[in-house]
Amino acid sequence: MFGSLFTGFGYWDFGSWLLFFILAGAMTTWLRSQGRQDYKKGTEQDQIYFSGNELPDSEEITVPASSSYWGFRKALKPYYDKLVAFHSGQTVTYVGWFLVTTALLMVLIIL
Amino acid sequence: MANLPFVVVGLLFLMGLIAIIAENNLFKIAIGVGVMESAANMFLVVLGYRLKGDIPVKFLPGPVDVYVLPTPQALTLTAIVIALATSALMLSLIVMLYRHYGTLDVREIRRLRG
Amino acid sequence: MKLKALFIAATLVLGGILLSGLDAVHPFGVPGDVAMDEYFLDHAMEERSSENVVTSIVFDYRGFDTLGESAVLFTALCSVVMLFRKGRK
Amino acid sequence: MSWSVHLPALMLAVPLFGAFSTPIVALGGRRARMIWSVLISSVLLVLSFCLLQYVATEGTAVYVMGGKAWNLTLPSGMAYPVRIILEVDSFNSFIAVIGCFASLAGVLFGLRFLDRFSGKIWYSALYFLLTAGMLGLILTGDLFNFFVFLEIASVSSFGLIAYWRDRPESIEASFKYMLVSQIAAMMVLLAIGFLYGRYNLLNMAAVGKVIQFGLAEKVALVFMITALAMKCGAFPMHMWMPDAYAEAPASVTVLLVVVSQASLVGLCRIVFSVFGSAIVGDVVPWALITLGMMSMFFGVSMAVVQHEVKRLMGYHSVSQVGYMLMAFGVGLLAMGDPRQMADFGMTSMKGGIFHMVNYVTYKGLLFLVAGALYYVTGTRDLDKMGGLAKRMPFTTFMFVIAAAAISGIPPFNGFVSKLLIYESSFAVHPALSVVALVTSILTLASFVKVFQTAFLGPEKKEFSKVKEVPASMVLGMAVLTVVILGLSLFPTWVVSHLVEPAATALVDKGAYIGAVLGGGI
Amino acid sequence: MRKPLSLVARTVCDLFAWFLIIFGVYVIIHGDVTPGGGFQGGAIVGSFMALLLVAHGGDRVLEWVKASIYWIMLFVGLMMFIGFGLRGIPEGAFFYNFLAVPHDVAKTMAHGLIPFSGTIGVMDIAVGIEVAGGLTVIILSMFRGIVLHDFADSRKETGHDG
Repeated sequence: MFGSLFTGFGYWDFGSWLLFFILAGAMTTWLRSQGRQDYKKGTEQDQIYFSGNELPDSEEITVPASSSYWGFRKALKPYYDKLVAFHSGQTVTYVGWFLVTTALLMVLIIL
Repeated sequence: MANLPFVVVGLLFLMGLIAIIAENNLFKIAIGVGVMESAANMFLVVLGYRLKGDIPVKFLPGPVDVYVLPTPQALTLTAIVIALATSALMLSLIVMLYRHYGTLDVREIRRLRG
Repeated sequence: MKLKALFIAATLVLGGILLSGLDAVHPFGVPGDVAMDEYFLDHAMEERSSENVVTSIVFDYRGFDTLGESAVLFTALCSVVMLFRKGRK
Repeated sequence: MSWSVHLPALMLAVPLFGAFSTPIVALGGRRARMIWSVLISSVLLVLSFCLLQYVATEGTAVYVMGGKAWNLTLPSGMAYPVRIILEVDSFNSFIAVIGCFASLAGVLFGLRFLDRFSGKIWYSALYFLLTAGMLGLILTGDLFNFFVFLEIASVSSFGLIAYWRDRPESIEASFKYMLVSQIAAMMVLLAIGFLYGRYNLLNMAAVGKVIQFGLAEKVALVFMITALAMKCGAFPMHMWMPDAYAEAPASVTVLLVVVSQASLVGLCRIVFSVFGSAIVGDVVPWALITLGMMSMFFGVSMAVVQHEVKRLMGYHSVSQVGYMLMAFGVGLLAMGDPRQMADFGMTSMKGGIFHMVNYVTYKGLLFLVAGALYYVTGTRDLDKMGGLAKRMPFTTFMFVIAAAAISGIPPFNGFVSKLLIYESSFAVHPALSVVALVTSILTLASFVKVFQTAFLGPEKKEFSKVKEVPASMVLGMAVLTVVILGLSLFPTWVVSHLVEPAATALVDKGAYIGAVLGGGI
Repeated sequence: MRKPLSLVARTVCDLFAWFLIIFGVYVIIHGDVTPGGGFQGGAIVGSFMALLLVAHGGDRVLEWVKASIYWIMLFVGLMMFIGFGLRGIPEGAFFYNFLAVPHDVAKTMAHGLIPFSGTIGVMDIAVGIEVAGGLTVIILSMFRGIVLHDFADSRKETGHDG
């Protein structure tokens, strides 16, 4: 039941993953326990550091979904402009790209 | 030109496709789909024809030895009812679209994008 | 607009290949192999006493297709009735 | 034994009967309809398990519709079958079991999910018709019957997508899907006509035995491939998919996912069992691989920037289908050569089939979670959500499992199937694995975004009264979670007992033909 | 569309609509002997309602018609159809024609009737009833939806996002 699953180049089995996970977890816990213990609850160490400014209301500091990965989108702007324009929502493109694919495959397979 | 019925089938199918792409009115698009369905049905019927064949009902044509093939006719019956059902649904959807968007122009029905 | 021209060109290419493919099926009126249909024509009468071979195919030999077809009709009916249902007041 | 030979027919008769009788039962009130729909789908699940067991012990099940006996495939004096034949091998029966699981989950979820809306009688009837269409697509062994079930599945999904008929977008999504899918259906019908005209046969196995690769067959093959690839959402034809998945009610979307996989099963049947070794040249496998790669990459890159939760998941469906198309393409590429087949082809097929199963489970669960989010918040916009983890612990737990599985985080089932696909596609060309890996990373990125914006973060004021979703909805999600955990904990057993026979059955064209005609190619 | 047609048209439609039903029933019950069958006959019967709707306008016909009859026809047909299919399972297989009489036996039966084709004839009638009912229901409900019912008084059911 927990035997190995060979993929041709390597293998996967749940048991060795679990073993590795426990080992890594133990090592992490040990490393963590070596750290300094001078964090105190209830003091000003608990406060969020916001570049010395007043903290805004908690709802305003969340990043909304349309702004996450802003940098990623900004960097790939030309690519995304094209891709969004491709999904224009025109019904004719739904049908048209389907037919274009069919025609292309048809030509390729007959040649 | 012996294969003229097949050519007609191909042309009808093509006409349906081009109507769907080129037309902007929803009802004309529905008609295009209908033309395609007719082309497919006609293809099945044409496949089953045998030269000088008679209808495959045993007592009607009298003594003959060549009948046309019955299977494509049975398939066509099924396909026709399916086409009828889908066109009823498509027309209903068009009615609902007109009620919501106030237009029959397919280019203006594009709220889902991006 | 440019896109539409591309689509129509693709459709024409598709249609051209479709026409040549249709030409390669078999010559009109001369089906190559007719074993299955000859079976229906020969046996529909003996096995099922049905004069009409097409009906015997529709309801017996391929009766399951006909069930599916009734199901499609029922589906369309359900969809149409659901679309035009009276909503909650 | 006596009744279990009729299982393939019962698998289709039960949901059809359930659909026809739902409006009658619904006269008995709301509770009667609920009990009836749960009953039908549970019976279906039990039947599918029996079928799996039957196929595993007795070999490929063949069922002749309307024959004098259920196994009389060849009437006297005929070399080829004349009746409709259902042919169930290890591949079909495995996918059918998963489909029935998803169907049960959707039924349970839908019991309370659609409380506030009318027209639930028609919803239930259409739901079972969609189930029947899905199972028919998976189980049938006849070309025209395949078309009929394709139409049942399509027409009922048009109806169900338009369930919220006062919302313009859902009517629009339904219409667009209908237009594309009608064209595809007519292409499938033309292709069936081509094959019928050439060989005067409609049975898949019989056509597979006599097929040659002439011009008419090429046209038929291309029509079938593109139409069915459109149905499962390959890249340039995928645009209906996010629309339809986003606009359908969540309990329906689970089933739409399975239906797209059912058309993929049909595609595999056509490509491997009907055409199979008759395909000359590398165009078809490379076309499948290219479609798969494009779907993976463009699908996921559109998904990263979405902010409507169901639309995001709809784009993910496109990218996940790409994995399977690529895996089957690699398998087809290796098929001519036994050494290549043993080297990486078989691994790829196994990966493809396993991924198909995994995809149904975790993507179904994700759509149900999205439905639960909508149920409690009344919106699908991620921008407006936040801090729901404390309020909905069960949903959060199941979302984390599903998201980890879809992004291929190690112990979960998604990782195993993706590993099989990476390692086998690497043997063809490293670029394939690179694209697959990048896709996997972007998938993880977008689900981290969903998790962070919907579940984490400070609680919003308008959601302070939010409670966990009702028990039946949690139960519906739990069904799929249990399947995911089972597939994750015992991947080795699943692969060696279920996936490997399925892959062998799929690539072995001779056995498929022999089950109907007796004797090999 | 709600306006009825002229008196002449209405009278002619009244007269011929009933012949449509007779003709449709003829086509249905002779389905296994002559060209035609359940679907064709059912469609002819279904066109009866379409003709009346065109001739008389919506209001009068919808007052007169009892839609439940057509619903009952639909479900009777469907249940008969799938019931005869399921009945075949004990005899051999799903959809087995367990009533059929082989032709050579049928010839010796001297009752002078047309040879009985088993479930073919019965299913023909079942499908005829189903299609007649179903098409009428589709026509009526589309007509109601398009012409009469304007949804203004019902609460919007938009699903997500209000």
